[in-house]
Amino acid sequence: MEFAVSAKDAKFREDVREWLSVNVPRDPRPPITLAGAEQVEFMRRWQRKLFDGGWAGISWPEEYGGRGLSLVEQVIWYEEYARAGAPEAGCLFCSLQHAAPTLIVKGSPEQKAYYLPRILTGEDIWCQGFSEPGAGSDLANISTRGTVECDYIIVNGSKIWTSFAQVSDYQELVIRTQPGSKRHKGLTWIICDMRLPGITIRPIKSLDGEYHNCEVFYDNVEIPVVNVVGKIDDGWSVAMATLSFERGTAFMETQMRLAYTVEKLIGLARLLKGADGRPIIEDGGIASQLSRLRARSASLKAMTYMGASRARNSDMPGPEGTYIALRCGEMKQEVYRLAMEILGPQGMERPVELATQDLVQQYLYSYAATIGGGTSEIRRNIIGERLLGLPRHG
Amino acid sequence: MEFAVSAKDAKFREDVREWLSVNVPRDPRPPITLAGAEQVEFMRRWQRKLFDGGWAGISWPEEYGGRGLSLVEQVIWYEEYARAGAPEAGCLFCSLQHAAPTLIVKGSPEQKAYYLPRILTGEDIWCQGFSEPGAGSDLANISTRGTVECDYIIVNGSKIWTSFAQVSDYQELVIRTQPGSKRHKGLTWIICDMRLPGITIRPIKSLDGEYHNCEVFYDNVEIPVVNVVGKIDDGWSVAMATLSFERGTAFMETQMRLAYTVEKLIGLARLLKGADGRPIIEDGGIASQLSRLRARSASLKAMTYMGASRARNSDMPGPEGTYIALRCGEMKQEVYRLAMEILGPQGMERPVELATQDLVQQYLYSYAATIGGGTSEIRRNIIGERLLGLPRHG
Amino acid sequence: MACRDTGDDQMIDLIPSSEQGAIAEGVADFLREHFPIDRLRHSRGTVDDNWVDLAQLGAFGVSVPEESGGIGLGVVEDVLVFREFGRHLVSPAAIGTRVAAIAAAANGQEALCRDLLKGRRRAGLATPAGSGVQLLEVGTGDLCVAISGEILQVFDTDQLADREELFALDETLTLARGRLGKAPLITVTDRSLVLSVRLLAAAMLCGVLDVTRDMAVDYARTRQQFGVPIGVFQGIKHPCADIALAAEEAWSQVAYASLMLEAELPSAAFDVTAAKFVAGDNALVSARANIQIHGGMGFTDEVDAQLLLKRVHVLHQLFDDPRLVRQSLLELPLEI
Amino acid sequence: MACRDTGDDQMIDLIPSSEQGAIAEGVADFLREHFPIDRLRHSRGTVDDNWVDLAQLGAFGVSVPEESGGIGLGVVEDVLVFREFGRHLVSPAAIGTRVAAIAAAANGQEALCRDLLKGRRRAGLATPAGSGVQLLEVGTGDLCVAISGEILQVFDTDQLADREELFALDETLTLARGRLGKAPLITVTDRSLVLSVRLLAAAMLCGVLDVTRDMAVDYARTRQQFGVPIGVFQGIKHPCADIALAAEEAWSQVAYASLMLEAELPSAAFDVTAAKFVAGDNALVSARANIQIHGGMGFTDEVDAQLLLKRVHVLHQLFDDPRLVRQSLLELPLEI
Repeated sequence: MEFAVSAKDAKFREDVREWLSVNVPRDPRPPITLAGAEQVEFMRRWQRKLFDGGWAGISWPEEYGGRGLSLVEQVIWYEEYARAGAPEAGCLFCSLQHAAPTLIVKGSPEQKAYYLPRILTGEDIWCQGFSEPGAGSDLANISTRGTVECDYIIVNGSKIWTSFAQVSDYQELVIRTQPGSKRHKGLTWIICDMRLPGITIRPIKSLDGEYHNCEVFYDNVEIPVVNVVGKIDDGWSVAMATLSFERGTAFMETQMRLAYTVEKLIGLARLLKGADGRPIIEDGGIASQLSRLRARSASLKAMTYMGASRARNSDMPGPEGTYIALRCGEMKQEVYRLAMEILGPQGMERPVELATQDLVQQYLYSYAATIGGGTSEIRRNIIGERLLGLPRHG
Repeated sequence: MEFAVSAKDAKFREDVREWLSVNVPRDPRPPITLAGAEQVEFMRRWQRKLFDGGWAGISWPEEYGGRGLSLVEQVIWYEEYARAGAPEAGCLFCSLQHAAPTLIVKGSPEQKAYYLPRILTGEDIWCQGFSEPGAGSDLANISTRGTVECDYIIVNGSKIWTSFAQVSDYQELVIRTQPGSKRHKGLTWIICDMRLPGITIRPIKSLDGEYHNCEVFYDNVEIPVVNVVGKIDDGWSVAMATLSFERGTAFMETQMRLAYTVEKLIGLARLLKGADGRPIIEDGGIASQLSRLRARSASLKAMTYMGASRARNSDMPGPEGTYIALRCGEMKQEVYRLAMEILGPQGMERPVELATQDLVQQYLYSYAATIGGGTSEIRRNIIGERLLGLPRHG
Repeated sequence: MACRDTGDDQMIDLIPSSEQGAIAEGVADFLREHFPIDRLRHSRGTVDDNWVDLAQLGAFGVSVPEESGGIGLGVVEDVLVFREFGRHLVSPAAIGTRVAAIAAAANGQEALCRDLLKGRRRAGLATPAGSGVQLLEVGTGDLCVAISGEILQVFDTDQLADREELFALDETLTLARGRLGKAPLITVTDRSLVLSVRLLAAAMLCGVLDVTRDMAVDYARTRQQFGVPIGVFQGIKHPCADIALAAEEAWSQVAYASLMLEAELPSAAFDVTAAKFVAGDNALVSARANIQIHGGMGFTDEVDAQLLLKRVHVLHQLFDDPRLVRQSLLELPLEI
Repeated sequence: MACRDTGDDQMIDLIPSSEQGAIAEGVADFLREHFPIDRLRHSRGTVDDNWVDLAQLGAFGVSVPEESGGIGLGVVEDVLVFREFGRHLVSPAAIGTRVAAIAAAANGQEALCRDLLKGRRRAGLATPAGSGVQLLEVGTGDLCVAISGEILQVFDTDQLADREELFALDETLTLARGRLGKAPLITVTDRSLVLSVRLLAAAMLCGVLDVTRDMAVDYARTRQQFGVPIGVFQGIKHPCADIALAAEEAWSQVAYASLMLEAELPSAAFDVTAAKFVAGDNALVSARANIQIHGGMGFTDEVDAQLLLKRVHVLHQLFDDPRLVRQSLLELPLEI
């Protein structure tokens, strides 16, 4: 256990704060609509600005154009990022937080050379292609199949809950390439160009009015074999690399934003008055929940440090990342539920039909936090079975 | 839906209140110790006083010496009973709330004539004999066996979690009389005299320092066949009658006591000051929990009325009683957890080593409320499977 | 009558009599046919087409005196009907219309009363928010009901000022901000009437809870995962049980409170407040659990779980911030 | 040292170094042999037999300067040792003894310091309660530590008045009421020292949490019902997962706060307070869940689940009412 104080620390925070204060877009990030063009344009512009400012890929190794920041610096970055009200990753989340880390670990030199720079500049948008109807978030039940024919893999089947498919250039697609294989064997992880013939995309409207998810259908889609990441039939280990990464520091932005939202809610509760004319913060029921969430934000950050400290001593982040994913999802809901209590009657209103900066919209979106990327129930199963060694359901 | 106001109503409450104010023992009910003699003596004396005052068996039909009070009158009785701080049923609970109702519905005329009066006057103490090691609260797994030989049933096996066995005269014993029978078939419900040779009782110390439960071992215990209630091999239906009853109005005393405890806690929170010098009630976190529990006490009472209203239109209370059992158990814990929060540092102290009137002791005892008589998990399974028709675990 | 003085016998019966059951069932039949919940899937603050037919059925006049065109029963029967409204997500304007009709009758405005009962006019609701009010389901030409303490007021459209249209959390309802004028059409001081408004919101919440339970259980029974229905798993089964318990508890308290209110017992204020609190809290927790039980589907607008959630928020906030309702629970007198 | 200024590199590492691990492991080995939890099964406020041996191991002097007979490390290493104490339900007098030794050394009372470090004297704890204090583990001849704001005071037995023996919720500890005198043996004003006392209570809570998790998981894996281990059921599996998460979260925050405290950062007060709150809350919720997981056995005193619950209550209340700790969390400055 060690805390190495750096003289650069305060200076770094100052630099970040200054750059963000000048560059963060004044307009909020547009919602993700049926077509999604506004958000894409907005996020591409912002990512380009980050890139030009030297703030793209802060956690990536420098050899791939990243900044290679230390964990402490990353925390500072996300703290300042949240404080500045900078845009959430949105349609760039998958490319930056899933696809790039996977390619860095498992991609071929050619794949890295082609895709990584395009991700870094925001040119390409990626989506995930793991979940299937009926399989839930359990990769072992994947049935979308790929047949190798010469230099192509012919894909047939469908995926569901694919976020941002309607605006994506590429997809991290996991398919079953060994016919009749069971569970985790015989899967292949492949880069799928979303403009290929045979792909149909059906965006699904979410309860918050945005179109976060899509169904994607594959009808004899021909993907070149060179697009396979890792080896054919070895997709499970590639996917695991992504998921492990996802469960680690990928939650950092969400965490810092939550911590900052709690501070904002404290401010809001001091400012707003209830129908009884008293500031909401004087309602001890509200105040005690704010206290609790303030402490829980701190400990969530500490859990991230703990996970990263463990990772430093091993090649891949352990499954303890599931702790962070579970807590993060449930806390997000707690925070926005409390926001609704503070807002009271104002929570019945939305200023415009869709606005990502609106607390009510964020409240509604928070319902995804315990469902998407593995429900809380699945996460508790993983902790119980893989970490604690409890028996699986027969 | 109907509320028939009675002119007798207020008068009845007045009578009850007056009688209780004169007759309720000033001393608290003694704890149940290893030998248990103090509580037995105390409760026998109190039950005798109730009997002499005409307040024994208030819900029993008059033909068995009861008062046959209406549901509203029972509620008034238990409200006043709780307010007066009258003793909880303790070692008389089983005889009054389980054994007597079962005998009234399923007993032979001889059994009724012999046992009911002795229960009413507090002369006899009864305990239950349903649970077994390994079988939990699932009657279907009972393996204690009874072999019919002439006029006797020879019993071998053991029971666990038997409350007050160390002081009981009789036991409601359920045994498997059809060798090799499965689940609910081939069980027999029999009255077991606890002084019979071959019975060994091991009291178990509970976490609150009392000896609430015992293990009971049967080594060739010879019980006369005339003690069978209902028919041989038909014990399941007899036991169900008891359990249904248990889940209905039998929780009324607990409920009213909880409602009264909430009012007491409100008073305590107004009176006590924290280390910051402010009355505890000014802590809005505490106040909001008290509000919540005040409303929940009311709705628990309403649920009892609902259950009783349904029962009026059918022969036996429905399994909806499980709702009341579940809510009652969990609410009891919430109430005493809140008591501990209000007490703060004072909750670390106990005035004497064991005192049933002590909030700390009651807090510790409340851990039994979600375990004994079926855990909350089992109760949720029953609701899910029997009431909602969800599939059983395969 | 649901409340009578028998002189020598006393009872509380929370099961509807056959007459009461028939009234509720009549409304339920009509709603099943004309108000299926999925009519709201892509609706945006539009008035239900069949409002007039529902009115003509007598559904808003259950407790309006017969001489004013109502059925002349009490709040107990109203509660049964409004639970059915809740089950079909009928507009909360049903509450405003019912109470405005009663107020109009009490005030001698018989023509207005009949217009409301016949569905020719509708009354929306005003809830205090910030320095003004939120106007829920107050469309052009609609009346608007506001309550404050024991006073209930009915405003006509031209008595509202500074109106500004809003987007509603529940987008199937219309919402605006505005200010109430100084000269309401009707002012009534009637503690019981004010309490009945809260109780009917609670009754509608009970209806939503019933649908929530049925939807959750149905999904748990049919949706397969890992080769079995998900209802096998306690992680799904137990939340279903909790929702069922929440529904039983809320309805028991609402039914009980309706009897206390009808009998005008001193504890009625507490019982009605507790009913609103318990029904709102239980409905909210259950609506959330239902979304979680539905997994990914629950997050879409393709199943009705989200409609239930949003409606619960609105009914829970109706007239009073639940935060302040909770506080008042500690102060109200309670006989035990 | 756990905290250094590297000038150009910065990091936070929450995993013990091999040196730190060795210190904790040395204590743990001793405790496993001499302080099995079941020694407390039927104990009634008796001092541990092996207190002197534990002291001679150096366990109370980890952060006492070497020149005063300690090991000369910091609160980071203390936290690791006190987590081990928690795992074995070592008396909270360990906290008093450690802090009294530090205060004695700072005050130049070297003889007293050595007596404490060698186990010849012990220091119990005073928590404000009503108009006086609760004396926890303050036996005959023991010292007593009290804190107020940034002031820490050590009292000798004869400086305590109005002593009255009590029965403790945790009957394995001694408890009395009393009043503190006006003339303490030692008075130190030291914000960090006061914070360290709270942090060590939190570290002990983490130790109890670890045992709670292991006990729950072990029972879930081995206890059979309906023909399978109960850990198959999500009604058991999920609470086990929650306990494991609670333990991970609490320890992460305690470890992090220890680094902030050692570095004397401005946010240390918040981080330590949050650590105490999170560890106490998580330990309490988990101790309760563990009893429920154990079913009927959990309610008996034949398994150790009840010992964990009672000890958690005591550590959670130590020095501060958690209710007020929670309130203070809203006021403390926090850099984000």
